[in-house]
Amino acid sequence: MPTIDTLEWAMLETLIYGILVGAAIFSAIQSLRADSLLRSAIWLAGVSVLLSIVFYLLGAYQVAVIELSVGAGLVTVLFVFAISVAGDEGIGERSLVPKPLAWGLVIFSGLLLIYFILPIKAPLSTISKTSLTAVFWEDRGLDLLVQIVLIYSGVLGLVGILAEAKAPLQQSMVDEVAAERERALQEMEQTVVPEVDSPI
Amino acid sequence: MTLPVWAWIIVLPLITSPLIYFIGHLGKSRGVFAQRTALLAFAATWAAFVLAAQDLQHNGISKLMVGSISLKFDGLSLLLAMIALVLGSFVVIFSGHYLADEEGQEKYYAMLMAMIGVMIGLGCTNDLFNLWIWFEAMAVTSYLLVAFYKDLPTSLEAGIKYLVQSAAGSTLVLLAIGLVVAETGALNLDEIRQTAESSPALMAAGILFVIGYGVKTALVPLHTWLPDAHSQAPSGISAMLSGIVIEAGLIAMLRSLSALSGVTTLWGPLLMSFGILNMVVGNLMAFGQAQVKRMLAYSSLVHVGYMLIGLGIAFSMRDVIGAQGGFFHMFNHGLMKGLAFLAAGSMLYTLHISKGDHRPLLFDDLAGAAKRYPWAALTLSIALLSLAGLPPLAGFMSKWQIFVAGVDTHNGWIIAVVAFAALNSVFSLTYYAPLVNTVYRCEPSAIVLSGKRLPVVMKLPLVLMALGIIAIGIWPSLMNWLTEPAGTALLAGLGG
Amino acid sequence: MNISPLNICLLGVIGLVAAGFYGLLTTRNLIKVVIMLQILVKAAVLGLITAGNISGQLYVTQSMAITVIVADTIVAVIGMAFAIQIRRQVGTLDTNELSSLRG
Amino acid sequence: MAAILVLLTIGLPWIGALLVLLTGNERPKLQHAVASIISVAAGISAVVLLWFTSDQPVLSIPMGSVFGVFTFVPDALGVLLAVIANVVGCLAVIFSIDYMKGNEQLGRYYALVMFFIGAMAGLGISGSLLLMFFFWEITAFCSYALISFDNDDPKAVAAGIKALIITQLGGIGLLVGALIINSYVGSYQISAFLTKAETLPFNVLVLLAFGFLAAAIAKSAQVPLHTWLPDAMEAPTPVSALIHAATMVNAGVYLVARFFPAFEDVPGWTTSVLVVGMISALLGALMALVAADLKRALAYSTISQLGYMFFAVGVGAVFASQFHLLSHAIFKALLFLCAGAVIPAVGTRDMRQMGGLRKTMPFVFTVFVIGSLALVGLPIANGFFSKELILEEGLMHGPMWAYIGMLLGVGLTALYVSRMVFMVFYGESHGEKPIHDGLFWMRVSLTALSIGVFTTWLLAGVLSDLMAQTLPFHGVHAIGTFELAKEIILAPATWISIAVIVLGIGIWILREPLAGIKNLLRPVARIIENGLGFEQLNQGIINGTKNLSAALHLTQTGQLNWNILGIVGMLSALFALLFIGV
Repeated sequence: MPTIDTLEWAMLETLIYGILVGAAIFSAIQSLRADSLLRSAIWLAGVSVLLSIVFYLLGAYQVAVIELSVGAGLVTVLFVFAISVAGDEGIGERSLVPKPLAWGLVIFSGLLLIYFILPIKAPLSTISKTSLTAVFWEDRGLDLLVQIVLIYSGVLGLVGILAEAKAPLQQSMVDEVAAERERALQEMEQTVVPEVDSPI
Repeated sequence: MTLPVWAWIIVLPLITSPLIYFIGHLGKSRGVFAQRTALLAFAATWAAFVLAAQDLQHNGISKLMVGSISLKFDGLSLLLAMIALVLGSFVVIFSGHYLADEEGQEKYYAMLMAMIGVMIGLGCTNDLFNLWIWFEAMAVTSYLLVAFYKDLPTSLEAGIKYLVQSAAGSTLVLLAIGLVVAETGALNLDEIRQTAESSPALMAAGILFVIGYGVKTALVPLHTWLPDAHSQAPSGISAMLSGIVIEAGLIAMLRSLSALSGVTTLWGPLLMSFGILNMVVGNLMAFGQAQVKRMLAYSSLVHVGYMLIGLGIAFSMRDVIGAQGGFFHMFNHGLMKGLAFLAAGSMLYTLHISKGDHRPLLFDDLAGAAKRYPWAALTLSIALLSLAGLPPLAGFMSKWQIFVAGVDTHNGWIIAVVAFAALNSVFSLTYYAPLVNTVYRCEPSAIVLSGKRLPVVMKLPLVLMALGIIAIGIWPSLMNWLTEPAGTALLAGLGG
Repeated sequence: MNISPLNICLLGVIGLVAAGFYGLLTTRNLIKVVIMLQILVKAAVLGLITAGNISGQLYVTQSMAITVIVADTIVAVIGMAFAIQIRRQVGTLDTNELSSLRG
Repeated sequence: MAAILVLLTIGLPWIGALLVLLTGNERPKLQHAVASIISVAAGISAVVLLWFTSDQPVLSIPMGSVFGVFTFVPDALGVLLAVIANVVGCLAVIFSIDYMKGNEQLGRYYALVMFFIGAMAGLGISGSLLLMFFFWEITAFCSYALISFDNDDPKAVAAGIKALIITQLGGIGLLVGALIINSYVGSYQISAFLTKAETLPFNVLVLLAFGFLAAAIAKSAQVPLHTWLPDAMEAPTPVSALIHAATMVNAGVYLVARFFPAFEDVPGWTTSVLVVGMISALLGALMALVAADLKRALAYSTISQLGYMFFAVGVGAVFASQFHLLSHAIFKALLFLCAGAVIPAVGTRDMRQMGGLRKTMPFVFTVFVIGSLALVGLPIANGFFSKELILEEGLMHGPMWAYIGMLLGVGLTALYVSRMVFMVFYGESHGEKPIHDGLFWMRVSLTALSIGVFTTWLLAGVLSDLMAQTLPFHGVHAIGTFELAKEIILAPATWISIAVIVLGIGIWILREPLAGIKNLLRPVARIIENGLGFEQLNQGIINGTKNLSAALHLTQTGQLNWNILGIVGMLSALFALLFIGV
């Protein structure tokens, strides 16, 4: 059996990375092109999944897990929830910024960024010996503390923004929902009525 | 673990914030309870601040290692803490009446307190990534405050714009941090400065820092969220945003850039160019505004411009006077703009909000306001004239110090920039002065005549801040204890 | 150019940032704007992990990445809360109709 | 003692301002009393300061870091300015007791006037450039606030802001100059600069010289930055008398005189000062000749007279310029206050609506003629001596063409003053009968100033003596009053100019036969009346700025996507710059 020598392995590795990263970018593009918000959110989850594989390959196992659970899981659930509350109105209209301009600027700055950042120095192999747990909980414990403050204020903000709305504006929502239900009922009637008349 | 005394300035607001929230939930009058608790918390924080300031003066910069993250309390931290506490205290006193009829006051005070703690923390950190997380926490605390009137479409609109732009900016900062880590492997700012060598990637990182933090600092053309957020937020928060939040962004930017100071000599000129752009655009946008708070918001751009010129000089020339001038102006701007927003807010309160009306305050609404509200009118005028840089008010002295630094370089270009800045200062009179004239008309407008009485508690912060502005204007060295350490701290950060 | 995995990851960062910003520039739906912000964040996380691999500080950058993921999830949640509240109060998610503050 | 006097001279009016404000508009009588008593006290302290002149700082307050030391140097040049400010100031305040009676915002009025008086005194006495700029700006602010005192009148508001902006624009010259001096000399002290001026690099000195000149031109309303002064006549008349005739506008002359020793040798500088002065003297006189509004005519006349002072500095006659400054302050304040008595009495500012007031307002007529005598330069009014001194110095030290120009100005002055006196006081009455002939407090200050017109020239000797003693750099020679008077009376220049004056008055008397020439000059008059095109230039700049601002407002679309474009756009712009630069 032919053994895979190191060079070929390196090429294969590069190929795998290329496919994964390419797929992630593709997924991101699909996410922005998707007509429905739900699909867009699912493509975003796709980006997360692909990236978490990349993280795993890069040796960041814990981040891979968290990205998979938080990025692909929790955030997607939240998005689905938000979309179900806010409604999946497809805004397929013309973009406000002319698309060629947006394209041009994004490509232009992307290329310049590539010029400045790539190629990078050869990777170092000196990975510090302590464990992630030590780094995360002890070395960078302060980040964690600030993060708690951030979560606290985020929750407070969420509660603050979504606190029960005042009557008049909510009424419109209620009306809207009622009208929606009315319309659905009518549709149902229209479809159901012929069945009653059926010979069976 | 025993905390140094300065750490309490960070810890106290952060631990009292949930306390305020819970105490605010007790009893019926949530707002009053929350406000009183916040005032107590401020008193405690002030005590810690005084001790910390004395400690800094006698024992010099003190450092604290939390794990591998280093914190230090230097002049810059002191400056940021001072502005945050001064403005915060006045805003809390002011907001008692202003928000009396609103729901969710306990959240307001709790968030305000948390924001102050977070900002002070931001000033103390000496770690690149830790800086970002403080910065992000500051943003998160401010979102609710900006969109406090969560039932008003305009307020929500301002809030979402602010959120999206801030978040986009903060990811750019993350990219920059990634680049710095990739190149230097360090996160400690001093370490980065020692190891950073000039490389394209680090230059790109610097630019990403400027753009990323620049969104919060309202560099033109990243400023577009600012006029909306500043004009739609409750006036106390407008004062905070303009007086300290954008400055906190600036300090974050300076800290990060100073770590990269060895990479290129470009940062100084870059900051100065942004300064010029900010002055021109801010002035032209403020000119012709009909809404008072929107005009004041645009004028913040102009004043960030002055600071950037002073700090840019400090960056390019390793000049301590420029840094001091920039920070002096930062402090004065906090006072002046805070006063302007609070004074305008007090008028907004009596003329509109106390009647349950959330219309914006227009120039014309204030016609003849001096007759019924002499103190609000006088303090508003003082704030405006100080912003325009007229002596004997604080704004003149800090601009002067920046100009001194500029001319001291003996560099023709920088002297031209100074002259141009002075020209902009003159131009700014074209929108400040008419407001002063309007306020002092003899015939009050119908709105002014139907306005409510202005509570004494609301006048108090106005008068105190106005006195501060005059005192600094007449005795500019009054603030040296604050600006000198800040200037030296920046230069130390530059490795000079 | 040396096509190593890490360089590909960097290209991926830039590609994702470009896609995210292109989305922010062109989409008019607020929830989609928040989705685009998430793409930007993912790019940043990838950037951090790559940087950790480059500099040999993988644990530190992993720790940072976890913080970033959590922090920006909070931001996304608040963004969604804004979107929901705007849908309730204004009745639309279209950025074009949310432009009453101008000039 | 001197230090206390300095503090009193500046501080008393400021304390008075605060007291008047605190008194409140509900008690107008007390406000009048407080204002006048304190301003009189300040006037006395300024006069007493004359005995304590010194070329050394009497009061130094270190301000730390970059603000240097705030010093007060009561030398003759400065004290003269302070005395004029406080004395004319207290007379203007006394005049206001009647003039401002019944005004609702008395507190603001008196507070601003007294704040101004203190600042003007401070401007003269300060020995530090920063301090000087500090006071310089305060005077500009007070001038603005008082011009637009009647904020309900959009014309007044516009005039106030215009005055503020034009003087501030000029002020940039002084600001940058002060900064440069500090940076090269290492101190803000004026004396330090005058000592070391020669050691400064040449181009820096040139920059300074012309920067200061720009500031002086704007402040003293010299051509081409004069357009704010006629508009400033929207101010209450005592304010016009105090700020826009007697004191603040002199600050420009004071500035060029103060720094004359430093810039004397900068090529072209003295000539520029001289030319600015001459052009302003001539154009001011021409414009005064065609103005229909009494106060505007007086304002143009101020521009013209300030032109004489500039001319004097330009030919190196610092003493003559200051002497004329003193005379002009007295007689122009007198004329303005007369106008302040006439205008409310007849209810109009238009001279065409006046006439025949000689009989109905005999007292005001008398004092107005006294002021006119001085303005025209007839003996033995103070204006005669000071103006003749300037002309004599001009003949001796200046170029011939400039002298002839100034002489022409003298003739024009005679002409427009005759026209003014005639239109207001002689001929047929065109309007309502005046309701009074100067109220009591008005008469008090008018009388005091009239006495001043005949007596202040006696101070020439003292003044020259003090200046010689306390101005080490200016090279002023002490000369006795009567010696000076004799010299002036015997000088040929005097006789030439008296002839020209007579000629000017003669032209006015013979205006009917000369009507043809008048018609010929009509188009010229129209151009002059429109402010010689400077007004259009101002408007053009304002409109351009407005359009630019309106265009920029469009960029704030309020749409999130465009906002993001700002971020991406700046990102690519900066990267592109870096790409090109590196």
